[in-house]
Amino acid sequence: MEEKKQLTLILGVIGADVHAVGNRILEYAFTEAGFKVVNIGVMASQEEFINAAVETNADAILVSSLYGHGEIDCRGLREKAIEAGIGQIKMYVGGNLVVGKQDWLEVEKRFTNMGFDRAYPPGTMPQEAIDDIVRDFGFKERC
Amino acid sequence: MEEKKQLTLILGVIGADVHAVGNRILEYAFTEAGFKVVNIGVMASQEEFINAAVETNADAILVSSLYGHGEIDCRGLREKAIEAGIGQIKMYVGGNLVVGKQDWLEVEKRFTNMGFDRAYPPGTMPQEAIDDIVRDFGFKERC
Amino acid sequence: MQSQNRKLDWEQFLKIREEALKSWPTGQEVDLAEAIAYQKQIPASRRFGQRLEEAKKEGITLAQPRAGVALVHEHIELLRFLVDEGGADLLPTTIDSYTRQNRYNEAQAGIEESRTVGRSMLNGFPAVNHGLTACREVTEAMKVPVQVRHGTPDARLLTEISLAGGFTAYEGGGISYNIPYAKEVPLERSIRDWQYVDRLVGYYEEQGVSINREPFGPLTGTLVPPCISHAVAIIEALLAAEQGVKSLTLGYGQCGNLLQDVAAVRSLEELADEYLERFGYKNVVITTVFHQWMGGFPQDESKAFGVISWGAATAAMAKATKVIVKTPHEALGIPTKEANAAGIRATKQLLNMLKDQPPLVNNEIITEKELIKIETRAILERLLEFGEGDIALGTVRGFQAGVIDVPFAPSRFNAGRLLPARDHNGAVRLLDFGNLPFGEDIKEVHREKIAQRGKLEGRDPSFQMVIDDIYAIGKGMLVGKPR
Amino acid sequence: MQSQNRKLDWEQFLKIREEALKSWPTGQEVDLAEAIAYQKQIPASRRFGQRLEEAKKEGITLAQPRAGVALVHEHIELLRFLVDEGGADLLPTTIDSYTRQNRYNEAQAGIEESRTVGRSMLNGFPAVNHGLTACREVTEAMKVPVQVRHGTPDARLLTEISLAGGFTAYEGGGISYNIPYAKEVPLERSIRDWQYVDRLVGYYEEQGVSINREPFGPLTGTLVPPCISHAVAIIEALLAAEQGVKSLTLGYGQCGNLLQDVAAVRSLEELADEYLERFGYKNVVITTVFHQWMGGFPQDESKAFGVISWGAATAAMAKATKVIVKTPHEALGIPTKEANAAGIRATKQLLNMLKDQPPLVNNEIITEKELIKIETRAILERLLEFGEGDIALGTVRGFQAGVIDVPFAPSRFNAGRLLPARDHNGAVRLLDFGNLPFGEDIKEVHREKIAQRGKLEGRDPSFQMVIDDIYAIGKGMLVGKPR
Ligand code: B12
Ligand code: B12
Repeated sequence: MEEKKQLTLILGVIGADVHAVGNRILEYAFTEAGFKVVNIGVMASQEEFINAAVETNADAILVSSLYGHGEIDCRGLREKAIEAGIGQIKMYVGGNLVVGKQDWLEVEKRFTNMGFDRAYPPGTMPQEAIDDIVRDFGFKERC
Repeated sequence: MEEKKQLTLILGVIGADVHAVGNRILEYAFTEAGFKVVNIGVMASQEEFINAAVETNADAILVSSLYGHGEIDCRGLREKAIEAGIGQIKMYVGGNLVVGKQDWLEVEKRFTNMGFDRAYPPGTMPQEAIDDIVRDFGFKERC
Repeated sequence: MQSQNRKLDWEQFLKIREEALKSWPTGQEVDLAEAIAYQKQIPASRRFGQRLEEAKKEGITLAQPRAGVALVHEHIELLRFLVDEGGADLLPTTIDSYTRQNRYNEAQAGIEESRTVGRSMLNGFPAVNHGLTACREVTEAMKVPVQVRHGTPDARLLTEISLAGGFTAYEGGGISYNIPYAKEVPLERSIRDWQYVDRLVGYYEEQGVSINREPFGPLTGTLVPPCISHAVAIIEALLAAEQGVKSLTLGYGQCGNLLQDVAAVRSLEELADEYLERFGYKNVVITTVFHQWMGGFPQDESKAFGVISWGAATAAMAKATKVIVKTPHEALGIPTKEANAAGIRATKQLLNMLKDQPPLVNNEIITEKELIKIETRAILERLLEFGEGDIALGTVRGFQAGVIDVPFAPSRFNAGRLLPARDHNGAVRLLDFGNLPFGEDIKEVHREKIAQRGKLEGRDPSFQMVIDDIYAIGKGMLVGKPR
Repeated sequence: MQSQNRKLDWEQFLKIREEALKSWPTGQEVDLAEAIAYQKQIPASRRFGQRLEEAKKEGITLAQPRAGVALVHEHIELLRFLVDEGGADLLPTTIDSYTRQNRYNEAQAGIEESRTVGRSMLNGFPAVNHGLTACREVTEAMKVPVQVRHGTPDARLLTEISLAGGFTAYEGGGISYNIPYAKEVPLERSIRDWQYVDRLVGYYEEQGVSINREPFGPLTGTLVPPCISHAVAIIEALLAAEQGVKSLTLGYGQCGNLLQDVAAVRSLEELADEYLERFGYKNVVITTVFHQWMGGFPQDESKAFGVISWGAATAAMAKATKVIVKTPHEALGIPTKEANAAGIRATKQLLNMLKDQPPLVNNEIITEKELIKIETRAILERLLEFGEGDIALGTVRGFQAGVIDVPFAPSRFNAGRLLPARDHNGAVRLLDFGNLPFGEDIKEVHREKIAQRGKLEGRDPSFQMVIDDIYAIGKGMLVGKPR
């Protein structure tokens, strides 16, 4: 990414969720991949995500939800972004997004309908999202 | 059974089947329950079953098949009994009757259609068959 | 206010109580005298501590699942299923994450949405919102003892409702339900709030009602070295005993190396006896709980059954008093009741096949036990120094200084400087000791073992090794191999 | 003709061969020189013995399923699936029961009926009927080594076709594929027919093509004490070595008690080395195979996963070279390919999690190993006496006299006087010794241990205890409890 603009990503775990391990690995992996990572950590509210994005003029928000309340916690995030004037920001979400083992295509639809650009099923490896982001921002090859 | 006629049962494992453990337990359990047991052992042919029944004037034939070829091996046994003039003899069959895990009701139907009076699914305990036989021969209580 | 390991004054307790019960309307339903009278008529067969003590005497291991859903009748149906179809010996009621954070409004929304959509939108049972009568409905419907399991830094109201609601065991502690479960809660506060919980349990105990208490052993569940979780367990045991708790179950989360795990369970019980004795707490019955692997699971259900079975086998070989059971859905989401029962059945098959076999002993286990004891004592003694003899104070100061430190914990009040990694045999060791008060001899043991692994793998130990270890079991290994 | 452990004369071999190849038309397809040339171009990655030797050096345990269906393409698909979806390290081709009894006409009917109804009506792959080209199609389609597994007293034709068909390993033996698998076949005959098999393998070996040979360890799979299966394994090792076999894998079926099972695997290898050395057989490579529990399984799949995992864990702790994997369908019927792959995945999860852990050692294992060795030697020495120094002759005479005796075997040529039962720890002991040539000291060990169990259960040891033990694992226990 040296020669292109370095992308700024907001990373955090939403709601009352304290699962910290994946968050720590994501921070490490995205940083290693050359992104600027602003990690707001676990138990982050929607407001914290939006504020961090506005303050750092971020390119994308990466939401994690592991504990099952993702559906309740994520609803309205896109609307908040619009209110804050960053309605066009890319939003990605991943983890164990819903309660229980559910059909992934259904779950994915629920989250894209909520305004997420991409949703990732349980156990997604960081590399996959890194490749997608690079592609979504129009870079031809990995940085 | 002391006061009633002691029933004679032919016991054996049909075909090229060598599973001997269940056969040994069945012999023990039916003998303990008061039946006269004629055990022709493993690898018994249809002819051996019929001959033993004719020779001992038996009341019932109990066929085991564990190894999966039961469907092929048991076909025609009722017909052989009819030919031998013991067409009315009760016939029971049990074990792992078919290849693989199949729907039991279907399998049961296949074997009753072949002329068996009762068929038993994998893992049947001897007591269950003992109770059935006692009932089938019109005894009120267990011997 | 400075932390202190001192029995809460009763008047002060009552003052706090008044305030705590006000935090949600259902708090008003609790009448302590009535609650104790109610608990007294619960038959022995439903008393958690009693069942554990019997198991300890018999030398067997009991199986307990985790489970909780949003609505009362569904929850009862779930628990019944786990006994009838799973053969669970002990039952849980797992509390949802909003309740754990005292966000009762959100829990209420979750209950209502669950009613509307017809599936549980909460990851547990919101006991506070449902209130005392519903809790009694749950516990009375069961023929085996039921425990509340959660992860709540401030559990005062939940405890009041749970105990009045007929639960006979209660999980948690001021450290173990804070550091892994919260971000912004100061230790002074959670320790104080849990002293309240323990004081309440102690009060029940004084009135002749024994409630079992269980500090949460596995902490973050991810490569936690035994000495860390043991230190926390023993601190919480001392804090609980001071408030009058008499029935204590100390826990440990499986690391995966058999010898280390067996040594950990054995040393935990011995260390607890040692410290309780030293501080003069008498008649406290210690039992142990072994948690099947608490870190990332394989998504494939057959592989998950393998991990579950290995946990069950280790628990049995260590002769832990109970084992907490995972399910084949672990990596994906809250299990269906069928998946939950399946995990219990696999576990019980192992427990039953191993219960007649003698506990495992050999020299490596003895050596490992000694190592764990030395490490744990080093931490505890330094904390006692820091606290000028008071373990509560020492704990607060010790966490500040990183003298005790939990890997991967979300809490701001945890130093977070440790880096654990597996050695060549798969035992969890330390790659970075942070500020742990270990002597050079102990550090050398860790370094040497991790170096041996590094040599085998042809790489220098680094954070990448830690990451590989975090993923390892989920990817079907124990020691994370370089990619 | 009297049995004799002497290398078959080549002329005589060729005479028998001519006759054997005539017993079914496909026999005519086999040209020995062509077959050896064909085997020579098989790459190392598909040579069974080589893979085993590597595993032994690495100290890891490989996983191998059982599998076979009636039709060629379905069989290939099945085996591929077990590698791709199960992660099998080694493959089998399990032969159907008609072929095992040389009933090729019935096998043919089974093939045809399978084509008609669209599901396998045979419990295995009828290799003889399909013939050489089909076998090559199967082995060439795989990227891992494939072994023929069966249970055939007279396997001469099957062996010719299998080896020419590209299989690089072959299970069975004159005792282990007779006594548990037949009723009326005299031992003299099956030993002679297996000397033919071993001679053929020895000939391939002389021509530079190494074929792995594996006596069938578990025998009847039901409470077989280690000394019995060890004695058979070592006899068959000696018989095979005499004919020129150089790659031998000796087997043992899990009994369920960890210490006994680990001791059994270790003592088996040591005893084999001891006897091969004593009789002057050089350069024979011994590896071991551990069979997951071979007796009655629980019907419930979760419980079956528990049993499978315990077998995998024991194999890994014993460091057996390979483990034969059961499936969650075991109690019900031949598994689907999905169920078969599931069993392998659970197994591999355990093998991988345990492969870095050191082999289990402790005093009880050493004591148990010594006991097994004394017992096995007692049997073997008496057989050598009976045979005037010739183990083949001694075996025939010894079986007649019940000096060696396999529990629950269907064969008329087996005395069938042993009664095995578990002791209080779940290890398999003897309740009735039949004519086993054990000293009083050894007998006392067994009696004392079973008596201890009797006391715990408040009953006298009897056949009912044996029955309870036969059902036990299927009903979720190890030691059968009184009802
Ligand atoms: C360790 C663990 C814990 C620890 C967490 C310690 C800590 N503070 O971190 C403890 C024991 C404290 C814990 C507590 C709870 N847990 Co928990 N926990 C786990 C477990 C076993 C592993 C999680 C983990 O660390 N994995 C390893 C990391 C590396 O993987 P990861 O977290 O999945 O993250 C990776 C990917 O998902 C992806 N990813 C994640 N986010 C995003 C976002 C984007 C944009 C992208 C691209 C990728 C991505 O990349 C990450 C790195 O590879 C999982 C089950 C599992 N996975 O096996 C359950 C699990 C997540 N927990 C669960 C639950 C319910 C809870 C509890 C409510 C307790 C309970 N009811 O049992 C509490 C919740 C507390 C709270 N308020 O949050 C459930 C969630 C259920 C659901 N969604 O339906 C799970 C799935 C277990 C289960 N099947 O029931 N837990
Ligand atoms: C031990 C065993 C063996 C031993 C047998 C030793 C011996 N000579 O006895 C060995 C290792 C030699 C063996 C060989 C084979 N076996 Co086997 N074996 C088993 C196993 C594991 C246990 C059987 C047993 O002893 N059970 C304990 C006794 C007490 O129970 P039981 O036999 O089921 O009998 C009871 C009941 O079924 C009932 N019952 C039986 N008959 C009858 C009849 C009546 C009228 C009634 C009322 C009740 C009744 O009462 C009995 C007493 O309680 C079973 C699987 C299982 N059950 O877990 C497979 C199994 C029976 N074997 C099987 C197969 C296929 C074979 C082989 C072909 C090898 C292979 N392909 O893997 C060969 C066949 C050889 C031959 N020609 O017969 C399959 C059959 C598959 C199917 N039907 O689809 C099974 C089910 C395993 C599987 N899932 O693949 N086997």
